[in-house]
Amino acid sequence: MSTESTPKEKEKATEGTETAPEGRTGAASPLHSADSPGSTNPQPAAMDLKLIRNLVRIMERGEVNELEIDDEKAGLRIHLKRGEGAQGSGGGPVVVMPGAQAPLPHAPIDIDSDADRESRGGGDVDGGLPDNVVEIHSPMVGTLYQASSPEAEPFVGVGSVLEEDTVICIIEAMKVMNEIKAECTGKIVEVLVENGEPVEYGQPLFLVAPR
Amino acid sequence: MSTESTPKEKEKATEGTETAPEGRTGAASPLHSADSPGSTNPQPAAMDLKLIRNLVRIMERGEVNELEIDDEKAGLRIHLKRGEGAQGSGGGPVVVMPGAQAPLPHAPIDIDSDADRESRGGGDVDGGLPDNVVEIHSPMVGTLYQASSPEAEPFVGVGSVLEEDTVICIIEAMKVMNEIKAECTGKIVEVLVENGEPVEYGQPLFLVAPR
Amino acid sequence: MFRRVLIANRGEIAQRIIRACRELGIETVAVYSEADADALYLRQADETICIGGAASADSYLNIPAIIAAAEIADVEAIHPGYGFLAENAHFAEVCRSCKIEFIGPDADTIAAVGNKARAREIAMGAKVPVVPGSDGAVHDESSAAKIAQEIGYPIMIKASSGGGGRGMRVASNEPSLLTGMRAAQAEAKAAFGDDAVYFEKFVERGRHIEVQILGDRSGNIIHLGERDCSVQRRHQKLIEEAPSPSLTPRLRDKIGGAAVRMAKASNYHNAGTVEFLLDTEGNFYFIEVNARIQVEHSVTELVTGVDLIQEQFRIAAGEDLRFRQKDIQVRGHAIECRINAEDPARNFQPSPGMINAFVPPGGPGVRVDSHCYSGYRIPPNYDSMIGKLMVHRNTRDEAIRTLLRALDEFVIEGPKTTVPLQRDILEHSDFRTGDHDTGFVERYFGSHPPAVTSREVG
Amino acid sequence: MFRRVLIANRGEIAQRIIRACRELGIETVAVYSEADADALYLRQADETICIGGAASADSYLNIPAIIAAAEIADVEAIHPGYGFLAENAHFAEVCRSCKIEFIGPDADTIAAVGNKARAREIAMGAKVPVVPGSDGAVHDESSAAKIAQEIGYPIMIKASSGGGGRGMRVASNEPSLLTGMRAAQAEAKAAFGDDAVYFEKFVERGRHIEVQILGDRSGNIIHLGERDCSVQRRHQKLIEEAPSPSLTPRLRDKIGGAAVRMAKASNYHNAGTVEFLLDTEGNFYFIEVNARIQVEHSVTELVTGVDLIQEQFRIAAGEDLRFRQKDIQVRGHAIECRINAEDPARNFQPSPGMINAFVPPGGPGVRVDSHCYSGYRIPPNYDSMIGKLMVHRNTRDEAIRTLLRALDEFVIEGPKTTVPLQRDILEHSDFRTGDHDTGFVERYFGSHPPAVTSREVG
Repeated sequence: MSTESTPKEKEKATEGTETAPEGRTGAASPLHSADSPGSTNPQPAAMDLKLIRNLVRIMERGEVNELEIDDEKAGLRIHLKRGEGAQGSGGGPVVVMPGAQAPLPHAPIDIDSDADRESRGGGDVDGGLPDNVVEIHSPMVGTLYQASSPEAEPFVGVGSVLEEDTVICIIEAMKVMNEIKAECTGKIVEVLVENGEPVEYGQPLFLVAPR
Repeated sequence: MSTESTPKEKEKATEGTETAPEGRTGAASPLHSADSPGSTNPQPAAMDLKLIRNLVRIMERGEVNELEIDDEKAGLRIHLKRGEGAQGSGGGPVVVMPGAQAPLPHAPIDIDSDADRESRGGGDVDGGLPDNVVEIHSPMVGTLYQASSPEAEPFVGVGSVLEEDTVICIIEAMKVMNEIKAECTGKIVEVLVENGEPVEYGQPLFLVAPR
Repeated sequence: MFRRVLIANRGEIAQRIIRACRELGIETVAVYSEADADALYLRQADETICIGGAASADSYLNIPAIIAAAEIADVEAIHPGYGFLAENAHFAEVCRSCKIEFIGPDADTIAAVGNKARAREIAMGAKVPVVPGSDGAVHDESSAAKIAQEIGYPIMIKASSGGGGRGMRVASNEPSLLTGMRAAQAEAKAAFGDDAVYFEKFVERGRHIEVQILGDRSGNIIHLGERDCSVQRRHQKLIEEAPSPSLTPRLRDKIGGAAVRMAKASNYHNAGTVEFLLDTEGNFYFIEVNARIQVEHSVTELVTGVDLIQEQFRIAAGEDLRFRQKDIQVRGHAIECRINAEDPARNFQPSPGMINAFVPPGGPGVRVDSHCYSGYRIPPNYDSMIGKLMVHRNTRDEAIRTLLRALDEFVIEGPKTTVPLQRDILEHSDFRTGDHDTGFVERYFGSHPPAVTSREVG
Repeated sequence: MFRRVLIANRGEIAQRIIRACRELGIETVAVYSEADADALYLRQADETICIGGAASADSYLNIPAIIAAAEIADVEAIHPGYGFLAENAHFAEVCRSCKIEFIGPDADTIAAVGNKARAREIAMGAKVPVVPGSDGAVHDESSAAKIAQEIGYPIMIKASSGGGGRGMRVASNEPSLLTGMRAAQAEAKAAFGDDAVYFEKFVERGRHIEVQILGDRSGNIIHLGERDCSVQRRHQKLIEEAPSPSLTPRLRDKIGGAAVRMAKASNYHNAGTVEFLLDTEGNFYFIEVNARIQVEHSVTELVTGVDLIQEQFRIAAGEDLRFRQKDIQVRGHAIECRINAEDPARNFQPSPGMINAFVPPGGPGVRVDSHCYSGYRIPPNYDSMIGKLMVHRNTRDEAIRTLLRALDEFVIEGPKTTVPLQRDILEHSDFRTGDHDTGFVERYFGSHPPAVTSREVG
């Protein structure tokens, strides 16, 4: 549940994070994407399926169509392709994962939570934050909405100037719509989430250049 | 199976390594000393029993009557007393071991083999070798004899000058008497073993000041 | 069967539930607090969702966060494990109102058996013996002696508004009854502003016997034999075993039947436990129902071969029980030691932090359920249990021998643990002969006196 | 019972034997080579003695060193484990001449069953079926066809002085018999300087079935059911299970009876295994006797509840068997995966060295026998097995599910292991249906062609 890039990603498509394409609205929540389709023999272990799911999610969000990872240290090669044309979520990624290997227990377990933690700690991670940019994290689990209604304009976007009490989004949890305030001042430089996206506790939502 | 001293040993008796007292000849081999007698509740774990056995053996060999160890790092206190008077092996050591704790798997497992290894490697261990002194190690498992017969003089002793082919002891294995040669030159500064003592492969037998 | 479930718990039991799901082919969503982000068992989940900060109130007790996670993850059911929200009737209600199956009995059942007075009524209605006592408060000294006579000495005098041992006295004859009653009344008045007291039979040298039950939604209920949990310290179980060394086959059937009656009278379905106190004459008295899976469920799994967590899912999914009472056979003997990161030498104070080395025992007859490993940091926020060491052998004596050698093998470097204490307990002659009761640990190993009663044993 | 024994082995089986001794109350003396000085299981021994350098010849195969250690440690018996000196009749003889009990059958029995021709004779004498073959070498082509006709096609042509697959041909009819015979003779002449060949029935799609037996010194012999070890790569077993999915109860009794006859005819006592090849029509043929405990003994322990290592000690100490044939009940299904530090992707080359992280799976139905732990360095000097992962469940299907989730949990960081291969095998439809034979692994997972025969399977 993060947008941090994984090691040596070669993103062969341009990024676009503004709005979700219409064709994807009906797709299953990325949090419960099914087993990675098209995986070849030998089967990657379960923990690798999770990595794949996360990668596919990152690709979906970033509209990335192809991704290759060659992590020699982990003995891991991954090659993913997303559906050509306009099918949205329909394309089957191709996974090649020879010699997949269990990661260290001391090493980060969860690609998501780890990335979160590292970025929160301000560590100099791969794809880490630029200087003078802070993250706004989700204070709760739920479904994020960028606007007060489907027809309304988003509360904020790239370039929006934030005051402490600026409403930046709504997170729905148990049918309750919770207005989330900025609690910091500055200007939004990147929106890390999409409208209607499930978010977990502590997940980065916006990048802000503080005033 | 080593004479390396354990941390913070306070040996309250004088050492004497020349010959075994008569009263001890009939005693059980130190290698198979029975469970430590007189241990108080809470019972030390099995691995600690082994440590105790080894300590008792070191004490027996050195005619040490009392030994205290307070290893704060290992959370280990040991206090051993050997029988007063002339009973030889009859005295029951007293063991007090509160909060005994399993050692690290990465740490040395066996007090014997570890000491051997360290001293073989020439490392600067507690009670390690003085400069310019080398050890002669046992080339086999067996029972060591310092003389060719019970009536004969020992082959060598402290001060003996060694040539490569000087016979330093006999090791009996499977009823075969194997003459062990010095395979180095120099002068014996300490005899680490006793007559009739079982020795294992690699165990230090003599300390030699090389010529 | 469910396609996808959420596990609203952490540690050993979260891992246990994930294991059951993987074997059943159910997808798992594991929620976790920030303190558990590194936990290895999260890797075995199909999805993980961080639901809040380290404090339990912010995460594992945070109903809105858990329900929100269940909704965004689109699960069909929630398994609450034990502790946290497992016996929270409100949570069970919320789950069902959100059309999420709660893996456990109905909220009404949880609420009913969770109320001591109500549970006692149900038990009496089902002809399940309860600890004999006065019918409400005893006010005047004249009737006190008569009531006590009927109940039979020794008598426990308890403050009606009491708790925590205050306003409690044990009387073994009429003079001490009257003295004790006055003292208890004065103490109760001072402590609770209410001098009402009631009488209860004091069960001496009682054993804690609990019966595992399973019930489906069609009303079929069976029991899976008993567990003996008499090795306790301050009502915390330390060692559990099955079968109990103090039950005869006849008594076993009788107590099992009582547990089934209690469950039926409570409209119970899913897995549960009916707890009893057994006296030295073979009388048993109902204590309470635990409307959840328990830590020690695994010893029953070992002797019956039934995977209780898997059965919980089957029952919650609407399947009928796959076993009848006659299919349940108890084979061999199982014993469990709870391995807690506590320092027995320092009044069992928790000992969290880095585990530098963790080498669990293995080999024949040994089962280890633990979420720990070399390099795991025990968070200070939750309970101190870091694993369960279990053995299953043909006889009790063999089980004890295997358990002793397994405890000796267990390497846990870093925190202090209950391993040395468990070893001492297993070697104690009273435990060896099975002649121990709930006061055993405090009598021989506690720095504190044994509790006055075992009624509140949890 | 013995007071003190020496364990003349290392690794997993040394640990296994120490465990049995601790449970029996026998003191243990563990000998070790310099390469194993750090091994954790040595801590569980009462005494340890270094017997030599890393090379097996200098230590675990060094009979004088082991006997000298036994003498200075004053042990009453030596357990040889498997491999190394376990089936060395000379070693057994030396032990006995030194008045040290050898835990295993008599030296004469070891020598007799260790000789293929002699073992075949004993089998035939005991009416135990052997693979049909020619009575010695076949010299002229005229009689060849007749002999082949009697044995029945397909026929395996083997060099009398052969080995390693050279001089071997399979013939399915008379023309290919004559061609194959000429080729085999030429190849044998070139390879061994002897062109003599003999015929044997070629068992197609054979399964490796072995029967565990136990015999005491009073001549009582029972079997503990079979193990199916058909999942092999180059005659190395990878997965073993009990019971075999391909035996009917009737066939089970028949093959068990044959194993007992074979053991009786060999004057066998202690634990042993009689190996058979089973063809697709339910015919079975004696292959050989393993006069020792085997790696896969534990799956039999799981389904029978009998601790085979403990029984070995009891038998060697002169006790009579505690079980009769009718006491042995096979319950549920057990499967074992051998976890080897080998790289299946690189022709199974050994992968020794530091294990950075080792987190064995646990939970219900799982047994792990391994001497490894986080921080253990696998020495390059010995075989590559670093542990055995076993499961025991009520049914074969449940056992496979548990084994899969356990393999997924197993963290071994550092060396390459057979874990991913085992996973693939367990998910293969032929394994799932139990429809696999000894050629299965090489057919689907091997980079090399399946071996021509399974006769030499060890």
